[in-house]
Amino acid sequence: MATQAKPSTDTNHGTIGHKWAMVIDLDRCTGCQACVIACQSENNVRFNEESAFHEGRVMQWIRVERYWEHVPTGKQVRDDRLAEFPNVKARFIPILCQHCDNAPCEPVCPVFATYHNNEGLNVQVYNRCVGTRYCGNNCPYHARSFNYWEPVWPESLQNQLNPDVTVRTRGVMEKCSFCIQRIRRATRGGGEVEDGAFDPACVQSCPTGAMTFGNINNDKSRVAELAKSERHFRVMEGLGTSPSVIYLKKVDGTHA
Amino acid sequence: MYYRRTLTDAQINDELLGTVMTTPLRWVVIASFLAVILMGTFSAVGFMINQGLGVTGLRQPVFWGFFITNFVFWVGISHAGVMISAILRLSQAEWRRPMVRAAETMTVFSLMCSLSMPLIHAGRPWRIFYWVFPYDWARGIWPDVRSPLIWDPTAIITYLLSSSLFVYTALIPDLAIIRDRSTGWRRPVYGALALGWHGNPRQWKLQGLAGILLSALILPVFVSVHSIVSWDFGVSLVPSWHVTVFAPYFVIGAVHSGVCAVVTLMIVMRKLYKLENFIWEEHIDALARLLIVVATGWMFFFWLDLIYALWLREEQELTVWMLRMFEPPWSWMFLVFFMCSYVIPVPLWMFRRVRRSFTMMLWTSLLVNVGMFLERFIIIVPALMRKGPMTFDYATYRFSPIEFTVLGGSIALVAFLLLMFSKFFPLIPLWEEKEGQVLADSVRVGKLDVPGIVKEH
Amino acid sequence: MAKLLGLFQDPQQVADAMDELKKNEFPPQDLDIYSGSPFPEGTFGEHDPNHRLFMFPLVGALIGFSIGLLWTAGTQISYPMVTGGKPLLSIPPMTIIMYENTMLGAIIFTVLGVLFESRLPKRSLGLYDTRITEGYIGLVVDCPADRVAQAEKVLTTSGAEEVKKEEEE
Amino acid sequence: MHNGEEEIPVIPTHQEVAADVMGRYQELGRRYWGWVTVLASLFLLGIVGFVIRLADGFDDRSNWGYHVATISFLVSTFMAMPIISAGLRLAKANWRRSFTRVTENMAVASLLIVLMVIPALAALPPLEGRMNIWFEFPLGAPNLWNMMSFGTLALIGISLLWTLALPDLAAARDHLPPSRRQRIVRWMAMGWVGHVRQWRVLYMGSLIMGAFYMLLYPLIQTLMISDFHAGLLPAWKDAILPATQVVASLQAAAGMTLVVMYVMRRVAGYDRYFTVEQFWSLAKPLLSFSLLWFYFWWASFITFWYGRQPGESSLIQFLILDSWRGPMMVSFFLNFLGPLIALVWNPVRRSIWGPALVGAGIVVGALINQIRLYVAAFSVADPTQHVLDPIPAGQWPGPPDVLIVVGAISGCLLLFMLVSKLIPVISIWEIGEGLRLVKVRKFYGRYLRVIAKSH
Repeated sequence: MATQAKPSTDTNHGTIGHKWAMVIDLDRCTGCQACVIACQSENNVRFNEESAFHEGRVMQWIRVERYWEHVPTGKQVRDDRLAEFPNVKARFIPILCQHCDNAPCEPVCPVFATYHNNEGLNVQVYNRCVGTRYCGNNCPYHARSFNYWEPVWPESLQNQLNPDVTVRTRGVMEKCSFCIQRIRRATRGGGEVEDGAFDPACVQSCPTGAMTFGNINNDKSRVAELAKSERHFRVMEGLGTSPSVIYLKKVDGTHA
Repeated sequence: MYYRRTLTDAQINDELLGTVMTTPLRWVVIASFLAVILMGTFSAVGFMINQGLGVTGLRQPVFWGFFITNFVFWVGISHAGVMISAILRLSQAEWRRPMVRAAETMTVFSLMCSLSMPLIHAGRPWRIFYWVFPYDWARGIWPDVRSPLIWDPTAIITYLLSSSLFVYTALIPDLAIIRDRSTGWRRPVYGALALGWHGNPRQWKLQGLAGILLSALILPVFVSVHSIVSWDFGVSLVPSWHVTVFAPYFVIGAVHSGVCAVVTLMIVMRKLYKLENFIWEEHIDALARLLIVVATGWMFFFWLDLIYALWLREEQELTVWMLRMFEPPWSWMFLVFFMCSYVIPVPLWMFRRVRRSFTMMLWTSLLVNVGMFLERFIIIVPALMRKGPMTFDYATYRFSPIEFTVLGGSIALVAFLLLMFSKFFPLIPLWEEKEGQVLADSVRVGKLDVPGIVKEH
Repeated sequence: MAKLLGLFQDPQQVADAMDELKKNEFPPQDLDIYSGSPFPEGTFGEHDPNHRLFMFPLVGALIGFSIGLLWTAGTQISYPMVTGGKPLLSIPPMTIIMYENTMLGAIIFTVLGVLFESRLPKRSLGLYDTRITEGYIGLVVDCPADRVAQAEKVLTTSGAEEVKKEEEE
Repeated sequence: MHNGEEEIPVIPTHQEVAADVMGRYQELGRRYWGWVTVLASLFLLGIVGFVIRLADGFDDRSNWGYHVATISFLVSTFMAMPIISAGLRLAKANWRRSFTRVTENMAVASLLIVLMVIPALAALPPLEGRMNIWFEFPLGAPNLWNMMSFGTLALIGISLLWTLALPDLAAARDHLPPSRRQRIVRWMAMGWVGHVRQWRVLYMGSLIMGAFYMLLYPLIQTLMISDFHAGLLPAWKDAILPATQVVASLQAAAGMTLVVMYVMRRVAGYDRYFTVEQFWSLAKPLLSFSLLWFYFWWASFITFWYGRQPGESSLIQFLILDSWRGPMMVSFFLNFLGPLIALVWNPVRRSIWGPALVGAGIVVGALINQIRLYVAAFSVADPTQHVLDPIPAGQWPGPPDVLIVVGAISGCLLLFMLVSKLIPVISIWEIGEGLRLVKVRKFYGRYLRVIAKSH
């Protein structure tokens, strides 16, 4: 019993130099889905026809979740579902792979298809994956999608595929990689990448600039700055997964 | 204890080797029927592997469905074999004799069946061996021993090998009997299998020791196997899966369903092979008494699981349990499971008349296994359906025809293998029956002759 | 040397025959009994077979344990990949696998031990009779050729239905 | 070692047994009174310690940790011992017959235990804001329900003892010379004559009450562990704990039975009743209980270690890896490793000293383990927080605690000593029944025992 169960709050184990992180300002997010489209075209994510949504087999590396935010007012609302505008407002939160430091999806994979690299990324190795789908079960954020069918693109779009990104085959799990192909290109020279040198597709395409990406180990980077904001929180922090995606949200009233 | 019929060794041989020496018509009929079902199943699985898992009902976030349920179910069934034979051997219970081997063989075959389930449920089955075995030579990396999915194969392969060896060791003396009786091609084959068994005191002594020692060694394995299966769920973060009680809860549930499967098997064997002289009311009665205890213990763990699910008042966990217990179709599944696996059978088993009626026991034992299958289904699927607060991918899982075929096929597979085994080897250990005959005795108390047994220690 | 096999139906006769043979200085270790089912030890006053069966599972357990240790520790150290922030050498998972391998080793060696200690497999059955598995009990005597007659006499007088002989040089 | 005759012990007759037991039962020697005075004085010391604690009051919960740990220890040894005999009776084990009464006599200890529960309940914090199994309708919980269930268990235990003792009480009634003691015994025997109908009722009643006892006991352990341990530790969602406690109790009870048998052999000379057979046969379940002890502990450990949510990690640190590491390791050795290493050897199992020694170790380990669980729980200042923070340190017993532990244990033993002069400590009728079902038979070459089992 010599191994000590590490308190899950320690963030960067095995991290040298870069530790990539993302900050998403929910007060700026309009739920326009630009990030979703950008991600799909950048990362060769298969198309989702309507049937895919009906079957519940959507391929998405980032999705915009809609939730109702309840603004407390003087009059007591018996049931939250009965609340109406302005007491309740539609809010959006983009959910992507949180690249947790204590990722629940990693240790359950029997074949090291997903593990933690030394830049704080939760990487997925497609040709190791045998498709046990345990990682998908164990991801509290539902950030992983599985290729139930062989992914196909219409003839007209064959040339649209990104040559830097592998086209996955049937039977493997896939998820957001923080656009690792761009990270690789940027860090190819070695040494510190200066802040804002590149951005993942979603960040690049966000019209309201709600998303920020960078190296959180570098205190002067914008990510590090924003992460210090008192509006910051992380999704399902109670699980102790310590994600690398930090959300900013103005807390109005007593509700969190 | 009971009054046993006295049979000579020759009679025992004749009656128990009947099926090995001759091939009754009903055997051919049943075997071919099962073979047809198996053909269907294999083609269904082939279709699935060819098309992709899209043909199943799986979807986000329900990544595990019928196959895993089936896997857990069959691992569960496989637990009775060793439970029965090992525990009864260690406690030197007389009534074990006719049921040990049948139970052990069922262990082996249902374990094979369960092992096949995760393999076909994987996304890329053709790469499966990279998962199960260390494969440095294949792609320069070994499996991650931290993953419960590595513990699983390790445990199951251990269990499979051990129980097969267990069966074979106890089979040697009977193989010698067949060798001595058979002629033609059988003689050399069984002769080779019997390893030149003579039956001198030394060999018998070691045969006895092997029974005790192997039982003692296999019991811890059998407990560990289903615990490890349960940790597939227990160590995950899925609400209502991440529970410490899962290990013993699964194990005793497995024993519950497994012993019922043994009861079913015994009764079917008795009918099919006319074993009235060897399987009597007393045996089923004893099993039923055992079942009352097991089922009640299982209930205790179920209750613990339930109250501690409410313990922390975590919203996610509560939603899962609400879904299980109050939202159709899960609510009625829950009801059926609860009725079938405890509420109906256990009170019935309280009555001696029920315990000693083969028809009643057949139906109640089948009922329990229906219930236990649903239990596993209810544990696995609803927990995945409402995993998190994420609104976008709620899901209702509906199993597809393919998956249902595989369930039927798995039953057919185990039945078929048992049938084949019983064609080539006796399902009731002859030498243990003879030993029982030798040791049987009785003590006279007043007017009553109380049946007894010669004890060595 | 010669070998005799007397076939009896009644265990009591076998016990008597054994006593008789011992009285006539046939050394106990040269007497053996073939039976179709186990009898309590010493039923026929045969000499107690000694064995070292209990060493086998221990050795097997040791081997299995070390294989498990080698595998689990070795792979974790030689592929230092962090998963889920768990320590690179996670002992609890290793324990589980090492346990399984230990038990597997123990069981396999037990079976090997049983076969070895009961002197199996044998290539040929030698002096044997198929009626033994039908309920007869065979009493085997190993004796120098000159005492065959005496042994046969003892066997027949104490009720052997048939006595088979086999000459060995 | 099969060469027959000397292996078979001479089978005494029912009359011999009765005469012998009655002789021991009747005499009240100096040695007996000596033991009684020693235990009584220790018990008084315990009361002194208790009074000291009482003077400090209930505001500081951590004062009462050891008191509660003692209760749990007594519950898991003395109160669990009737289960051993009841279970063996259900399993129709023949070797149980000579020590069933010893274990059942221990049921009187529950009187003291029930008394000790009252202050423990007083020391509990209010239910509001902390986890408990009483959910949304406390309705006098936990005090009322705990007292009721403890009381019921004690009641069943004692009535089980009484019922099963009736035939022997009758024997004592007829055997003792007229005296106050004889009058009490006569009253207790309730005019038992051994009518066929009476016997049938006795059998049924003992079976039913034994079953009830076995069904109620897990509930008691659930209440103990959830109200006095898990409910005081934030985020401690360990559904297996009650079962773990039950297994640990069975182990401790078996160990205690072995110890008591050994002492009675040595001190009171009951050699011919507690032979190797009893020790050997009881050592087998003891071994399996020890394995289960580890199994249950491990099941929760691996789950928490793997889950590594903040609450879980902090509690593992607290109970296993850091604050209470010492006690954990000691009880790990005494309750699992030691028994395993010792009892896998048949020579050790098949002896008097072996199982007795292991049993003694297990009893000590059980005490330490209960201390680890309950004192730790009581040393947590604020049970209502979400994650245990800061992690409290371990806590050594103060002088009053030591007095309480020793005093309570000796108090229970004192009760046992006293009652065993009212109820014969060896069950004459059960042994007699056993003797009737055994015969020695010439089996061809050797002599063997034939054991019959009645329905």
